Amino acid sequence: MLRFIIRRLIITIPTILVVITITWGLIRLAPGNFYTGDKALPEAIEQNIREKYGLDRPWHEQYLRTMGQILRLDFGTSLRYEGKSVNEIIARSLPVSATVGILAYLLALIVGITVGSIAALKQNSKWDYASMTLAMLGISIPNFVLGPILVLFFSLTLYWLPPSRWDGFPSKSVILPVITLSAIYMAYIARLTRAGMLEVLRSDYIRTARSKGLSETQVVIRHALRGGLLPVVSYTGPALAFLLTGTVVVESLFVLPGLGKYFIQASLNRDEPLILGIVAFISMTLLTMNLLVDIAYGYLDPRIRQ
Amino acid sequence: MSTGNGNLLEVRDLRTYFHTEDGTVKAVDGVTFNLRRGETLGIVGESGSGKSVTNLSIIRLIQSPPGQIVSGEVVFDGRDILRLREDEVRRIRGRRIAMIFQDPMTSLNPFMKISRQLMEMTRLHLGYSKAQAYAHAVKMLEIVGIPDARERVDGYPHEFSGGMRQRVMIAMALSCEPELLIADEPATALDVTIQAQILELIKTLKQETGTSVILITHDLGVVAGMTDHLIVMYAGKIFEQAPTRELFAVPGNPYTNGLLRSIPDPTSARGTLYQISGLPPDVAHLPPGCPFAPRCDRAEEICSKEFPPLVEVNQDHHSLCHFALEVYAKSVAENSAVERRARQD
Amino acid sequence: MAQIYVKQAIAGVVVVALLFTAISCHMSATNEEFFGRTVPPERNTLRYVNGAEPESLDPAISSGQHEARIYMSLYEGLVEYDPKSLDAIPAIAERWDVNNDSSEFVFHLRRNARWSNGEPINAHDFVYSIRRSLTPEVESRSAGLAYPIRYAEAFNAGGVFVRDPASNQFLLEKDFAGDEPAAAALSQKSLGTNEREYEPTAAEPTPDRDTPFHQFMHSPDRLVLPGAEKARNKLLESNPRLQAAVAGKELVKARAEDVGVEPVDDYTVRISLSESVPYFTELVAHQIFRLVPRKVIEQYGAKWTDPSHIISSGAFKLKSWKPYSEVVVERNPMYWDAGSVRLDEIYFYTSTDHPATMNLYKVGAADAVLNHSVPNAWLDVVRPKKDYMDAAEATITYILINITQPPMNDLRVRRAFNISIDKINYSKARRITKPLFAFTPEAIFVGYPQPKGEGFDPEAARKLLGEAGYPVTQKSDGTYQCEKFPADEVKFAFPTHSSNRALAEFMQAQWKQNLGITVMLSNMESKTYLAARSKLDYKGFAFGSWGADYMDPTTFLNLFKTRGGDNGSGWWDQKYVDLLEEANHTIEPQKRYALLAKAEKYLLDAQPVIPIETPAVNWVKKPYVKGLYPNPACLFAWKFVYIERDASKWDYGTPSLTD
Amino acid sequence: MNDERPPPPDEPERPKPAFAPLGMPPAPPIRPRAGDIIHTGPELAVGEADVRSAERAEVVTGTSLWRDAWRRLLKNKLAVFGMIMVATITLASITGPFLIKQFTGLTPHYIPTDIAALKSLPPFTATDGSFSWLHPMGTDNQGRDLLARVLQGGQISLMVGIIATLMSLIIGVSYGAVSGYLGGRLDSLMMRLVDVLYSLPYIIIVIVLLSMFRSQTARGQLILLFVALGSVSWLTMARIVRGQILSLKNQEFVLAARATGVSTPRIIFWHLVPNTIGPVIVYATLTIPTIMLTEAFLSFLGFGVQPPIASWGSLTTDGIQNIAIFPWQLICPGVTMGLTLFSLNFLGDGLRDALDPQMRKV
Repeated sequence: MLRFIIRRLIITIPTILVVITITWGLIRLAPGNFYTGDKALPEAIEQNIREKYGLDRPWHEQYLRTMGQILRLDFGTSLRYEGKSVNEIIARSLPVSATVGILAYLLALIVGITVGSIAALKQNSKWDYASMTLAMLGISIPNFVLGPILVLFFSLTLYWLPPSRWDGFPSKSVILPVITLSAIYMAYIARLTRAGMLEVLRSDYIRTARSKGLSETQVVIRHALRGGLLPVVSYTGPALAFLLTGTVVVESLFVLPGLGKYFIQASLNRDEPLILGIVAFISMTLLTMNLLVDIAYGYLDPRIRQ
Repeated sequence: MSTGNGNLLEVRDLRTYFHTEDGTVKAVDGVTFNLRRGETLGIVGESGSGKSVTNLSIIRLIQSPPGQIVSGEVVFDGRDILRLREDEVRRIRGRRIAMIFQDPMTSLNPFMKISRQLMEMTRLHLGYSKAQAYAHAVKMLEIVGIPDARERVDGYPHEFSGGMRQRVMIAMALSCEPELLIADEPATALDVTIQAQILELIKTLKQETGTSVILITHDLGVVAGMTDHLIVMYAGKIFEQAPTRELFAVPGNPYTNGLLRSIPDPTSARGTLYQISGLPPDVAHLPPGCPFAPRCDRAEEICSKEFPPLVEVNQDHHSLCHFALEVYAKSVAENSAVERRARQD
Repeated sequence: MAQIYVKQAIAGVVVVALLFTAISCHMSATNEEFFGRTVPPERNTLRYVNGAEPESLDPAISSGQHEARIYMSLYEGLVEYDPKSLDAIPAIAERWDVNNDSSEFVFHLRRNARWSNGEPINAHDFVYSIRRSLTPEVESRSAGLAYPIRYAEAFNAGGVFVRDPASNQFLLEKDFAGDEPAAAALSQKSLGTNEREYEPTAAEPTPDRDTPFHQFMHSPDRLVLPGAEKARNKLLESNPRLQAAVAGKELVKARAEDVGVEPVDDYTVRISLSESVPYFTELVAHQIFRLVPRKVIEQYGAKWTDPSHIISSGAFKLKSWKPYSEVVVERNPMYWDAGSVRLDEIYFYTSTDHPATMNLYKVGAADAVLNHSVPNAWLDVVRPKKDYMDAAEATITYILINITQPPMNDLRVRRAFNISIDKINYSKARRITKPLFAFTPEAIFVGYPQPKGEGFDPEAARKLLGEAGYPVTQKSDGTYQCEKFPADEVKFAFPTHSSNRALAEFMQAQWKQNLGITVMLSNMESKTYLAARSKLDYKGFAFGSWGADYMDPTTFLNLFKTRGGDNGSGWWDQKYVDLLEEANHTIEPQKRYALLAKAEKYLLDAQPVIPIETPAVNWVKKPYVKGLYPNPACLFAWKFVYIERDASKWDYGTPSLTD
Repeated sequence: MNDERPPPPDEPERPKPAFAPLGMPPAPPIRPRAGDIIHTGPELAVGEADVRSAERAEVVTGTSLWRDAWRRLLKNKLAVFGMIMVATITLASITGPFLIKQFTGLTPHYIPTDIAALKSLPPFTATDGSFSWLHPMGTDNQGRDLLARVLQGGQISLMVGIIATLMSLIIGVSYGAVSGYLGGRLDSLMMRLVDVLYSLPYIIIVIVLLSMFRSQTARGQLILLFVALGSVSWLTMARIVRGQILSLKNQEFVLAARATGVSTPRIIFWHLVPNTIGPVIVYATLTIPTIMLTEAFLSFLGFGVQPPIASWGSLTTDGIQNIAIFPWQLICPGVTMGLTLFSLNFLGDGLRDALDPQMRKV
């Protein structure tokens, strides 16, 4: 296990560097610059800016300097947001994304596992069909269609919930984003749980458990759930990393000051340190999550624990 | 609670059907047999003949839907299991009727330590404390011949070999000293040498505990030395039923005949092996006549038109065939010829 | 089995469809007086949707309107914008004197003005603030607006003076100027001539108090050379006379102390300009002239705007700033006019998404929203409501033409493309804009004799194209075609935005219909677009839009005063520049306007642009919000704003700008 | 008894972290069944054995595998429902704009010349507010017929989905087949590369790419999209194909081909690849909706197709802008897109069950 973790970590670092290099290259190749505003700058001012940020240096010098900084986990200062360090911006916007993301995933886990398990236990019942149709709808309807429909209904028509903005957690403003973000995960988890549980429920060892005289509840909780939820666990890594970082749609729909929002803005603004910082952060989160999930998976499944 | 006639289990006209999209599969269709206390009953048949379903029906482990026990009685120690409440059946499962399954690789929960799986039985049925159950688990592993039981009891199933796992299964099944042990092809998935060890173990334990056993197999060779009675199943029906010795000696059914002839005989000079021609039938769409008719050497016109009767060819010996008596007579004749020859030698 | 599943699926679809129909019916059935809920907030707070995320809270840095609004709450300047007309009204300067050709201004400060930490505000604070805005390291985006101040450009751009070490004299601009030296402004003429500079007033009989710095200001312009060696050498190489003069001389960097801002005494600030700028008081209300606290800036550097450090000079002080969410300001009790401030807090919400903004407004979670929040398509629904605000805007929308490349280097072709657009019909479709035939917005500059370009005349357009060598023929089905026209050489570039796209598509359809020419549209990401446009890296047409920086036609006409920057067309004409210069040296306002109009007409005749429309201010505010007026630039002095709880005093309709 | 050494622990097929092409949450893993671990339950003990035995005769005859899959597919009512819906929507998207033009003269880009009609009309409503059949889905902000636009958007969305899927198919199949067949060092190198690529946050890179290199023409943007979407969604395909090839490459027909001197590329692409077609079709069918969804997501962020080209994603995004007062602008394209994806997913599920019983239903 330890060797496995170390091997994974060894792969992780070059991967992040590759991502950053690709991103850095894209920024350099792209036309336009971060200081290009609505009104053109006098040449002298532009020259000042270029000198200040070292944009007049040869490209390899710039690259090495940037990489050196990133390796020291110092992502520098945003070009667009005067005086704000990238670390500061991430530290400030991450909690919003993380709150929405984690709440959404928890909700998805609770609802998804419950619904999926019930569907599996009552396979081919009306319950099963109804919940699986809903799950398929959840997968097929993009969240940026679902979100506005919820807004239309619950805020613009009924005036119950705010249609956008972030008032912190807990507040009413959390409800719609979380549901919107959670829907598709709910659907996936319900389907995964159902499939996993069905497979396990059909397996020989469940038959063994039944033949021991265990009640159906004991069979499910003691014997079936662990194996049945393994697919959900392996799904958690990529899903959670995506949730933490890529709540872009929801942040944009509900005007939340999250990381995804900053990222899109930074890309449009050509805010190089911010783009690179967020990219590096997201890559690390993604890879860490996957590693954690693999470790958890190993913990849950003794067969691959060595 | 004995019924007085010495029968631990009486199965009467058991019918278990599966409703699939292809139609109704009559997996078990009118099975009747008795099992005396202390006796070993063998059930033989090709895969899909309904032998496993029969036994799962006995302890009501048929998943419904799609399966359904349509009719019949399973009188266990005087009570009809099919008419008990679910929780009453659960008190019988594991405690009084235990099962061993075909594939030891998959029948143990891969996520649970062996100890927990063993302890579950005694804690549930006998109300053992954790310590008691643990000690009992170790003891059971020792009984079934697991070396270093004390250490290995805390292992996971994947750390055991196939044969060892089957031993664990047996230990688990016998934990509560059940009155009936149903062994569903306990050795099929194992290497030949290990097969023999497992069967030997079951035999020994049976003798020690006096448990009744139902041994399911598709391999006639396996059951020869172990069982008192044999049932041959085909397409969900009992084709022949007889004391083991008699069935081997004088089969009263062409199907049994075929099965017996397909046992490889190392002493035989001929190298070729006998095979029953054709394939097992599609149980969902059975023809009106004898289900074996298309593959039967002895089939005549009537066989594909009328369902054959169950004929009692001898005491305790029944055969499902239009020509049961003729086949039986022929077997008797052949058998006596063989015996004569043996005597002459 | 699966049958049930299918039924379930169909049932689901039907239910969803019915639900939507129900909502649609509900929506179209509502017909309220106002757009959405009108429940005043419990406290005296204003929740204002302010647009984009402020780039910085440092008024010297950012140039956006949304930032200006926040600065107006936090930082006070010498003067403030009038909430209705945007004219300059007294702020920390209680009055001011202007010399006779508007090239020197003396501001007299009130003595009770204080910072939010209680320290008094004096003239040195202003001098510091203005010098700081011009410091190159600050990178002010709008430093250009202060360039009329003497040596501001030299200092900001890092220019150098040339000093003769022998005589200790500086080389002068006039000795090296072109053939036609422009008339010097009064502020440059040496003192003591007979010309009277100021009209004495009762309050200030002698505004023109003399100081050594004043003497320096009133000396002729020094020669300024680029600070960067490369650029300087290039310039010198092109001008041998200059090169000879500079050789062996000492180069002296322009300093902050050289900029024409002077603390005459603790409560008097004098600003000397290098030319006549009649609208300078309006310009001084701009954010880069507003007061910033020297103490915290020097202590904390770039972090001085953190809520824990900042000291402000305005009616409000910073409470919190949650990026991409909100800036909250609260009442500043130290403000000199704190008694008349009626709001306790203002929430400036960040939102660039207009529909989201409107949704927020509809449910009552915002009290007022920024300009252009009402999407065009919603106007039919929102405009009849009584909380809709509507007024002409000091902005123009136009199409730039790259006149450096054929076929657009031909004036006839440019004219043809201009007059083949039915601007009146376009404005009708846009519902609230006014068609534009000039390069200054309609109905903004009172008394300005705005010239008019040519109107819609497709017949003449076709004739013009024919004269240019691209005959337009009519096909049998009545449509036109212009086979010879090199349509590949012409595209219409515009930055991504739905309203720009609508404009581009309309123009495309007009040219196709009236000239038979299909102009391909090229939709560009806005940064790429701006970069391409300023480098003339586009073919044919490019979208343009300009908002007034101050209330004078020159804010528009100056776009073509230089070749680079926001010119974007490649058109530059010395005669046009001379006309503008002449106008700026004209003191009499009507005469000046006439000269500007002449310049504008000259520009329109050259046709480097196709004017399209004057947009309208359009936004909504709840009827209980008082003191917000639909002024042409949507800048509000927040101290005049309050929440009215008495429904009978609410605004039912747009409050008048002239009352 | 001591001869019973524990066998090597079972290597259950580790579910790989699912690959999320772009923007969309990653689809759950599709993993091949580990043959010896899970058995069908008691209720199938009989049925399955019988079905197998019944099939055995047919399988021998080869092509009947397809006939058989088709038969199984037709039995799956939901898959049939999906198939009919997909066919209907595809047909409508292709012929619809043409038919509408024939009957009403409206095109997806037709902006009315009448100023009064330059507004968003609700479904079945004429300019004066009365009932009308002219615009069954209403009109958009500029008075363009929404039905025509939705159908034309369907063309684009389906095209993006199909072309990008084809791209991922070509790359993925070639890569997987070559890697699987050649094996050895090259294989582990190629698969290590796939592993590294898997862990890249694609969505991020694609956003950076598309935000900075927005094409100036709509067609250029479309091509950029194909490339971006296709080139990031081939990884799973490569893995699936490699797995298939690994299990096939030692079979007799390959040995026979090798023995007769058939060249390696020919063995890979003529003998092996055709045999992987089942799982490939299944995965491709499920990739189409994922890519369509991703395109819609990119359109939502403003990085998708550019006007005048419209896709369901861009129409929906336009609709979101007006949800408060013109809800039909979101609901019509949104529901059409949802229905299509819904049907495609069902069809994909059905195909998987029919063609590749080895892959479990997720």
